[in-house]
Order: sequence, then structure tokens, then C-alpha cells
Amino acid sequence: MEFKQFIFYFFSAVLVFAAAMVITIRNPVKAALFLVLAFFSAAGLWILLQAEFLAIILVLVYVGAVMVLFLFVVMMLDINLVRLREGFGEYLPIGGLVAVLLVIEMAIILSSGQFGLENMPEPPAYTADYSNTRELGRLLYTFYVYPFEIAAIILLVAIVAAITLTMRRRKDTKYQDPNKQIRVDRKDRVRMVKMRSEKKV
Amino acid sequence: MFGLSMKTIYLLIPLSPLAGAIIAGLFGWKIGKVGAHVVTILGVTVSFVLSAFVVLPDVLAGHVFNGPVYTWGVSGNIPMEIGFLIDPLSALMMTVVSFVSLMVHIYTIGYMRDDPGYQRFFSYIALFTFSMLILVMSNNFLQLFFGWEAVGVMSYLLIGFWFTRESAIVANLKAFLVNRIGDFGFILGIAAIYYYFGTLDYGAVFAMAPQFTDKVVQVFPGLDWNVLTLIAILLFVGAMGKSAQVPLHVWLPDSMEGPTPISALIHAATMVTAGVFMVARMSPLYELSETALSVVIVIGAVTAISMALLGIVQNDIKRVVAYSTLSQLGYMMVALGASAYAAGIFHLMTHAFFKALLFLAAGSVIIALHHEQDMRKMGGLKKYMPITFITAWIGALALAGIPPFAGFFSKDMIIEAVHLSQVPGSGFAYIAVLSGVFVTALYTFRMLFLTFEGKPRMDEHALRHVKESPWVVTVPLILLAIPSFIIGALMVEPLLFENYFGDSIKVLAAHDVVAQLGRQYEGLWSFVSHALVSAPFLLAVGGIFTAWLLYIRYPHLPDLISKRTRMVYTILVNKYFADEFNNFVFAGGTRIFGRWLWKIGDVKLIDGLAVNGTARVIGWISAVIRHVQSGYVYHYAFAMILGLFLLITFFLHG
Amino acid sequence: MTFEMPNILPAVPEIFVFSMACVILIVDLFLSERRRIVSYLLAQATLIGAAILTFKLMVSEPVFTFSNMFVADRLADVLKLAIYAVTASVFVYSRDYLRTRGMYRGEYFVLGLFGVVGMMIIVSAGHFLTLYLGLELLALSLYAMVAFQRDSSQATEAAMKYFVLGAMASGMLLYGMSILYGVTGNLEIAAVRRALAGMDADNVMLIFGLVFVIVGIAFKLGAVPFHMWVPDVYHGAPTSVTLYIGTAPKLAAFALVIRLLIGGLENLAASWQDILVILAVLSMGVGNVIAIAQDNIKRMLAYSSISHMGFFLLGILSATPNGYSSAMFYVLIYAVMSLGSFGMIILLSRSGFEAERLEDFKGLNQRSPWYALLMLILMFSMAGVPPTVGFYAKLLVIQAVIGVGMVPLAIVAVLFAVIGAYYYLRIIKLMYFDEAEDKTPIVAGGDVRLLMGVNVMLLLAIMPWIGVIIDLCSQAIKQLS
Amino acid sequence: MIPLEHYLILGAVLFSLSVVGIFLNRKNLVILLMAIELMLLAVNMNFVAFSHYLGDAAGQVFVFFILTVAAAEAAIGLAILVVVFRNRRSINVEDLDTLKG
Repeated sequence: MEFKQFIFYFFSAVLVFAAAMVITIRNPVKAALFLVLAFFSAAGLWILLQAEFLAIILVLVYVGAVMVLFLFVVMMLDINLVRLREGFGEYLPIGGLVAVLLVIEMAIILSSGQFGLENMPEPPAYTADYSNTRELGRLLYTFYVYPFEIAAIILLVAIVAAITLTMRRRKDTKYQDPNKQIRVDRKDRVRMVKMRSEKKV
Repeated sequence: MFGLSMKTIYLLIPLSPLAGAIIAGLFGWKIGKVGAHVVTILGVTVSFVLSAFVVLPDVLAGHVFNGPVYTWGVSGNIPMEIGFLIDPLSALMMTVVSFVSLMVHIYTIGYMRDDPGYQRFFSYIALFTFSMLILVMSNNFLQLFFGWEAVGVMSYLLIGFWFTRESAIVANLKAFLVNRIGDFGFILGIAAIYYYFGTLDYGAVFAMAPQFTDKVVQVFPGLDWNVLTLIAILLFVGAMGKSAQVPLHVWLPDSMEGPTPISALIHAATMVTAGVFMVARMSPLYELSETALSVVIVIGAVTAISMALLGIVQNDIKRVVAYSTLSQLGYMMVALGASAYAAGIFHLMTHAFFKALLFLAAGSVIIALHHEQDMRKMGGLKKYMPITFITAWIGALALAGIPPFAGFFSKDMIIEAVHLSQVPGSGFAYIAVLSGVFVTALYTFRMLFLTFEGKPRMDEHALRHVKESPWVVTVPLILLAIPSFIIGALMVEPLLFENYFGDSIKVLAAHDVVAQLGRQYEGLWSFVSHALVSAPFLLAVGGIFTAWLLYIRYPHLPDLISKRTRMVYTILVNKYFADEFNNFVFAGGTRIFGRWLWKIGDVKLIDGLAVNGTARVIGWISAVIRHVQSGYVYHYAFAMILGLFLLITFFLHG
Repeated sequence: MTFEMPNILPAVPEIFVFSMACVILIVDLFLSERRRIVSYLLAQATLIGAAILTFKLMVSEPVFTFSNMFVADRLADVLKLAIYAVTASVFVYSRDYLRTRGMYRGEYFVLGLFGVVGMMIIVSAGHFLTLYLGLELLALSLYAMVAFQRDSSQATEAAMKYFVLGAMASGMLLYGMSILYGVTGNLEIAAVRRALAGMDADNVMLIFGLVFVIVGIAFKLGAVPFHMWVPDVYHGAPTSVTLYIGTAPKLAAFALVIRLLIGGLENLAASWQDILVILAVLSMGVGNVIAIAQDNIKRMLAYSSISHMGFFLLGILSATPNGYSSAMFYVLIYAVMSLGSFGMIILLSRSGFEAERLEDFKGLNQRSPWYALLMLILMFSMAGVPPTVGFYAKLLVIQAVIGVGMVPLAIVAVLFAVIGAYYYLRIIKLMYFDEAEDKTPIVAGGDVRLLMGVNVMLLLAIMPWIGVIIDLCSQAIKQLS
Repeated sequence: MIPLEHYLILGAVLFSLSVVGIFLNRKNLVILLMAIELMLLAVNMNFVAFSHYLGDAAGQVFVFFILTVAAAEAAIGLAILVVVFRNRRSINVEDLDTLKG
């Protein structure tokens, strides 16, 4: 077994294990952490496939932003963990059966030889001066400029949607309104009271 | 005429009632009651005048028109055009339809006077006239279907016109459901035509039909059918729905819940004859299939006799007429099955007149009695309503087939034609139509006697208010009575023996019973005098006589019969009955049989099981499988996974 | 390697709608509740402007730009115009509904317009990537709109279900695309088509990918067994959103089918035909039968939509240009019918009351004969009763199926259409023959009343010009090949 | 040498796991969202592998966009989750059952 193969099987094994843990573990925090592990091992595999840029993005964007968002939400919501632990195993047999059948079915089809080494040998590795990042960047800003703009719209929609759905003004929260602060007039704040001065008795 | 081209006239005939309907429907609130009936009647009058005095003479002069009048657009091979086929058959139908419709329009002014939905009603009936005219004038199956469905929808709306009556709702739901069953067959028939012939144009289909006589299709594995037989039978299923043939007849008696003009217009004279018309129109197809003709004749014969029997036991005056309509439709179908298309259409025409007359007469009685329909609460009305009485007599004589009234000629022709026919099932049909004559006369005159003769049975209050109906009611009665009287004698020769229909009806020489009749025919006079000693006439007179015995001479008899039938021996030992024994067994027996047929056959089996049962089963299935939609997202996901999994398995390993 | 600046002219309508959406987003910030009408009017102006632009830029021959990722052809133009019209009507119907329920916020229109952009992208997609991105843009806007009534537990439940299942479906679609990419080595639709031309259509891997792609499409259409989201979302979402989901996206889904299955994978027609037969029969059956047991009209219409999609698939699966144009005709008509039906539900609703139970239609004829008549026409059209245009739509797809010799399928379709007539009929019965429980008069703004009348009467009045529309559809389809 | 098939099978395993995860998980909506992320990862794995073996960068660009969309999707998904939680005080999948039939 050459080293690359070892790396592949190692990361694959970790990936599959982590994925299995994500869907079976009950604690959402732990699940998120296993998902992070899965992303890390996937990133490793992608480097093996000479897609360095994507591998880095996966770690930076996914682990750095999306998973943090997940964790943030999990922590923010006051989830009743006791209820989450109730009965789970009863669906495992049928779920497992479906999973196994699906995997076997897909594996049989995929390994029909069409994508074997004879038909699709591994391409030679790129030379050292090849930059995956530059290559993607060049494509992205030329040929893929239209989808790139659409992606921007999608992100904008996500922002608008997330804010519309979750932002709420609490009545009991106190705001500062600079506009009001500036417009304040003396008479709003100070009341002159005429009092007779005290007299010495 | 007025410089109009014939094409414009053809278009004007259906469009003028449509225009009337639109004006009355949309602007009824503005133009008021008078405006509404004026525009619609004007529209229908235009179509009647044009049909009867322009198109009919033109057609008789030999000008047959077949072609598109308006093309919407061409797309692929789908015909998108309005086309008319104007030949003797459609010209005759147009005249009959527009005439009866005109009469009904006039009559409605009186009948619906106080109804809040007055304008709406006029709009509906004018729209119905439009649809019916489109149906009879069309030259392709698509347009035929359009008219077919449109008349169905209008009839549905009209039956339910008095939507506050619970029974009206049930009736119109039933009408719609049963008609959907018929339409299912009909549309499949049209689809089959399109599939095999590649066109929906009548002319093209008829021209190609003879090439298909040997072509078979596998309906189910092991069951090969001739294509033409299949098509003909599928189309006939549609006709059974619309023309209310057993077992799809259940909607018609119930549809009497609608206002009486509707019963007259739709359920007697026009819409229900659409099926008869369609079969006649398709004669080039039916002629090529002995099996289909046989089905038509047998279904028609069963309808003719069984529905007539049911007519005897009804107490609601409109229901009697309704069952009589069913039975007469059966006669027409029998004629078609015997390849005597001309006789069928002839009977259709005479029936349209005398049945509309009977309906309107019944309606006149009903108005006079303030919407009382039960004949047991009538009687003795002849003094109070002489015009209605006389016209009803004319209608009844025509229906019973007494010469020289219209019904005699058409019915006699049918019976003779069936007698000559060689189609399998014609022997049975002959017996059925022959005995039907007796029963028809019996129930017709039972109705007549119960309503007009004897002592008044209504309460004092009602009796004081009985008077003859206003002129808008009686004038149509008189106008309809005239053709009911004379049209048979006038038209029998031209229609049947002078090749009036020409190419519009096609009969194979081997089937041509009408031609055989023509060879025996020796003029009107000898025909009538010969008929006076023939079986049908004697049976009809026997029926009238029985009715007279039972309802005038011995009015207590029917009650006694129904009481005593449970103890047959009492009757046997009773001397008084001995003389009338034959009559008694016959009349009583048929009564029981009729009631039994109605109770078991109609109400339980067909209504309960076939119509409501199917609905219930589907409802039940629906209620059960909706639980698959459990509300749990993981079940939904599972359904998707399963779907994906099965599709992969099926398409990659199968 | 040289790169030329792409021609952005054909994409001007998209750019315009997007820019206006951003403008509305900002303008809305400065508007008080009373002046919210400005956002509404701006949104309508956007759609009208886009329609003018699309109309001006109408092309006679297909134009490709952005490295073939964007296609402008007759099909795209027709569908875009239809989408504008439908969306504008949705906005008209929704305004009062939103106002009385505290949802009258600019974001509704902004998200609606973003959805329109998404649909436009799908309609003009020339590449798997743009197809996917357009789909996601549309879907994300819809998820947010379903949850728009955020204090309603039903709406949020519906949004969650929609989101989970929708994400799963797009995952499947992507998986299929990845397999097709692997086999053909291309992501551009026209190139995939070219690559497939030289391949064996029975290739296992191709069919494997195809099945996944079809699952994704079937989900968007709401075809059985990938339909489960439809009733829950239609039911749970605020009616104004249901109105939106139930109409315009169906047009986009049609474009998705056309671009993917017919534009790209037509060589696999023999395979997808069989799959679509199964989906179509199941959809017609399940949709029509379950609809009978419903007592909520939104849910009933959801099942009716499922069955309509089954009929729509009939046109597609005939795999002939005639069939495609009949499917296009069907989906256009369906959008109009659906618009009218949901619009009617909105019309009958008022502050604090949702007219979504079937009983709410009881005795409508006594309350307002005009609306009862409109609903009657709508239901007849949905059921496919002539002389309404719904009948022709059904007729054309059934003819298409018969045209390729699938007679048993046509029989099944007719049978289910007959069963389907039952539940439409029930509404008519309720309207005309039952006593009204609630006699409150129906109030609606003049614009809504007018639009409703036009909307429904279109189903009848269009009959003489049906040939023109069918011609338009077949022209659009003809340009594809 | 690692054959392409192995990457594809790895993708298939991940895909099946995520799909079954959606079906299996009846308690926690957050994990449902995570399963969706996993599904997209499986698809990405396919694309990257094909891209490498075909020597065509288009696949990688596609992945880039999928990642972008997935981030947006996660944001909206979590927003909906928060709204659901505010309404029901629960993110239990089994509690989402008022719409049915």
C-alpha cells in the first residue's frame, strides 16, 4: 500500500465514522463537533485530489463560519436535552437496513467498471508551479462571472431572510435614538420651579 | 336572403340565443324581467325562423354544407376550428330544437313569473339552446363533445335551479355523477377514434371507417374486439348517459326536481335526445358493427319496457311523464338498433312535440294547484281547465299511439321495423316494444284520468283557486298540440319513404328495414286502416280500456288490488272479481312487478350500489390513504428515499 | 487564454429586477406603516418595467451569452412574461391580506422579487450551475416567505418541513448532476446534449444519474412520491404565500424540466419516459383520491395541484414537440386557474378570519352571486369541464399521450379526471345549495375585484384565441432543437 | 493509485448516511440540518473527484458555488429553526405534526 492509498483510506475511515456519529449521537453539540471532524477529513481527501483551494475554503468557511453558527444556535436555544435522549433505538434497525441497502445498491452501480482505473486512470500530478487557487480564480471571474453574481444575490437573500425572520424589537429593551437626543429642547428636560426662598425664622 | 351568405346564417343560428343569454345573464339586473325574456325570445325566434324557413328549404333543395366556418388557429394536427355539417338530419334537429325551445321560452314567462331568479333562468335556457344547436350542427367530434358537455352543464345548473330544495341538490349531484360515467365512455370513444383514424372530422372518419372492419384490438389479454365495435360501444355508453338508458337512467326521474319548463325542454324534448341523434349521426360507424347494433337494440328494449312498467306505480304527475320519456327513448334506441334510423329520428321529432306538450300540460296543472304534484290530490280538473284538458288528451293519444295522432305513425314504424330486423336481439326487442304499447297506454291514461276525471280530491281551499292558466301557458300548449296531432301523418311519407335523409344517414342494404317497409307501404290511408286491426293498436286500446276500468269505472279497484295482492286466495274466492280476473292479474301483477323493479332494481341496486357505492368506496380509500401524510417530516423523507430506492432498483436492475 | 466581456444586454431584465429589489429594500427602511404602499407600488413598477424590457429585448433566434450560461429564446421570453404577470397579480391579491395580519412589510415584496429573479435565472439557464443557483435562489426566498408569519406555529412548521425536504431534494438533484458530469465531462447543457449524442443511451451510469435528477425535478413539481411537502406547505403558509408558491414557481418548474430533460437529456428520453409514466400515474391517482377527504380548501387545492402536475407530466412524457407544447399550455393555464382559486380564498378572508375551510364556501351564492359564479368557473376549469379552457389543457395532453400510442395511460388519466371532478363539484354544491352560516358581506378593494373578474373570465374568454396561445407554445418549443 | 470508484463509493456512503440520518432522527432538528450539510459534502466529494480525474476545473468551480449556497441555506435553515423554537419552545422533530392528512 503506497502512502497516498493509506492517507485515502485513513481519512475515508475517519470521515465515515464521523458522519455516522453525527447522525446517531444525541447531543447536538457533540454532533456538531463530529461534523467538524468530518469536514476536516474531507478537506484532507480534497488535498489528495489536488483541490487545495477548496480544501482550505472548506475548513475556513465551513468550520470557521457555518459550524460556529450551528454551535451558536444550539447554545442559544434552551433545548431540553432530557427529552432528546428518549427512545431512539427502535428505528435504528429499519434505518440501518435502508442505509445498507442503499449503499450496496449505489456501490454496485458505481463499481460497474465505468469509472475504474482502466477507463479513467488517475491523471498525472500537476507541476509545482501550478496554482489551484489561481486557476479557480481565473475561471471564477471570467467564465463564471454570471453565476458568481447570482451567488452574491443568494447570500443577500440569506441575509434578508435571516434578519426578517429572527429580528424582533422587544418592548422592554431601551434604545438610544440620536435623532431624538439632538432635537431635545431645554423645556423638555428642565422645569423651572419658582419657590420662595426659605426664610430664617 | 337579406344578402346574407349561408355561412353567416349558419353562424347566426346558434349565436343569436347565445347573445340573448349573455345579455340576459350579465345585464339582467338592468334590463329587468321583461327585457330578459324579450332578448332571449328574440334570439331563439331568430334561430327558429332561420332554421325552419331558410336552412330547411335550402337543405331540401339539395344544398348540403360541410366545412369550417371559423378557424381559431392551426397547431400541429389538432383541429382548432368551428365547423358545421348542415344536412337533412341536422336541419331537422335544428328546427325541432329551436321550435320546442321557443315554446318553452314563452311558457316560462308565465311559469316563473314570481321567481326571483327570473333573468338567470332565461339566460340559462337560452344558453342551453345555444349548446344544443352547437351539438347538432357540429361536423367534428371535438365540437360534438363540447356541445355534449355544455348541455350537460346547463342541465346540471337548471336541475339545481331551486337550490333551496334539498332534493334538488341530491338530484343534480346524481345527474352530474351519472353523466360523468357516460362521458367517460364517450371521451374514450372519441380518443379511440382519434387514435385509429388520426382525425376528428366526421367526413374523414366515415370515409375511412370501411377500411377498419377487420381490424381488431386487444381490450384485455385474450379478449379481441373489432375496433369499430369498440368505438361504437364506447360512444353508445355516452349516449346511454345522456339519453338515460338502463342502467344509467337513474338521474332522469330525479331531475324532475327542476322547474317544469326545464323538464319539458331538457329532459323530454332536446337534451335527452342528444344520444339518439348522436347514434343516428354515427350511422356509418354503427352500420359496420352488428355487435354494436345488437347492444343498442337490447339496451333500448330493456329501457322501453322496464321504464314503462315503472310509470304505472308513480303518483307524482311529473314522474309519470319522466318514466314515460325514458321508455320512449328506449323505443328510439330500439329503432336505431334495428337500423331504422329514419324511424328513430321520426319518433324523436314527434315525441319532442307531444312530450313537451304533456310536460307543459302537467306544469299547467301544477301551477293551477299551487305546485301540487301528487295525482292522488287531483281529479276532476276538466271543468276548470278546459284548454289544458283538451291539449293533454291530444298529447296522451299521441303518446299512446292512437291513429291519426303523431305518435301512432312513429311508434308503429318502429314496431314494424323491429319486426323485420335481423339483428341479434331483435326478437326480444319486438316483444318488448309490443307489450310496451299496452303499458304505455295504461299509465298515460291512468295519469289523464286521475288528473282530469272523477271527483276533485284536493282540499276546499285549493279547489276554490283552481282556474285555467294564463295565455302565455295555454298558447304554447295549443301550438304544441297542433303538431302533436298532425305532424305524424304529414311527415311519415316524406321522412321515411322519400329518402329525405339522403346521405346523412347511411344504412347497409342488408339492414335496410325502412326500405322494406317502404315496399309494403301503399299510401297513408291503407296504412292507417291496416293498423286498426293490428296488434299494436289493439294493445293500445286495451291499455286505455284497462285504465278506464281501473280509474273511472271502478276507482276503488286499484286500492283493492294493492291490498289484496298479499292474500291471493281471497281474490280467488271473491266472485266479484272473477269476471275481471284477467285484467286484474295483469294489472295487479304488473303493478307489483313495477314497484319491485323500482324498489330493488332502481333504488337499491343502481342508485345505492353503483352510484353512491362507488362514491363511498373512493371516499373511504381517500380517508384511509390520507393518513400516509402523517405530518412527520421523517416519514416524508422516508417516502422520498423509498421512491428513489425503488426507481433505482427498477430501472437499473429490472 | 483570452476572455471577452460578455454581452449583458439579454440579461438586462434580470439585472433590473434585482436592482429594483435592492432599491425597495432600502426605501422600505424609511417608510412608516402607513406609507408602505410605496414599496408595493415600486414592486409593481418593477414587474411592469421588467415586462417592458423583456418585451423590447424579445429575440427571434436563441441568443447565448455569459459563456453559454444564459440563454434568451422564445421560451424564456414567454415564460418570463407569464411570471411577471402572475407575480404582479399575486401582489395585488396579497396586499389587503398582509395588511390585516401585520405582515405588511417590504420584505414580502423584496423576497417575492428575489424569487422572480430566481425563476428568471432558471428559465434562461444554459448550464447546470445556473440552473442550480436559480433553483436555490427561488427556494431560499420561498422558505423565508413561508415562515413570514413568524408568530404562527403552523407557518413556521410548514417552513421547517419545506426547508428540510427541499434541501434534501436539491441534494439529490446535485448528486445526479455530479454523476452526469462525471459521465459526460460537461456541465453546460448544450455540451451535455452533444456528448450524449455519441453515447449509448442504456449506459447504467447515465440512468443512475438521471434517476437522481428526476427525483429533484419531481420534488419541485410536487409529483408523487416526492409530493409530501405540498399539502403541508400550502396549508401552513399564509394564504398570500401559498398563492405565490402555487402559481409562478410552477412555470419555473416547467422551465426546469424543459431545460434539463429536454434541452440536455433528450437522448435518454426512452428512460425518463418510463420513470415519468410512474410518477404521472401516481400523482394523478394520489392527488385526486386524497383530495376527496380534505376539509381544508388550501389542502384540497394542494392535492389538486399534485394531480395537475401528473397531467402536466403526461405532456412531457410523450417526448414529442407536440407533447411539450401541450405541457407548456397546461402549465400556463394551471397557473391562471391556481391564481384565481387561491385569490378567491384570500378574497373571502378578512381580519382575524381565514376562509380556508370548505364550510366557509357554504352559501356563497347567497352572499355574492358574482363570486360564486367566478368560483364555479374556476372549479369547472380545474375539473376540466368544457367550455372552460381547463378542458382544452387536459385534452391536449391526453391527445399527446394518445399520439404516441400510450392508450392505457390516456384511459387512466381520463378515469382520474372523472374522480377528480367530484371534489371540485363539492365546492360548487356548497356554494350553491347550502345555507350560508356566515352572512358577512364580502369586501374587497376595486383593484382586487377587477383583477379577479379578469383572471377568471380569462378562462372562458380566451377560447377563441386558444390557437394563438398554442401556436406560441409550439413556436417556443420548436426553437429548442 | 486510487481508482475514481473508491471516491464515488465514499460519496455514496456519505450520501446514504445523511439520507438515513434525516429519516432516523426524530428528536433534534439541528441534527437534521447537519445531515443536510453532510449530504452536500457527499455531492462535493463526487464533484471534486470527477474534476480531478477528468482534468477539468469546472467541477471544482461548481463545488465552490455549492459551498456558498450551503452557507446561505444553513443561515436560513437556522433562522427558521429559531422561529420554530420561539413558537413552540421545542425543536423536537416529532412535535412538528400539526399539519397532516
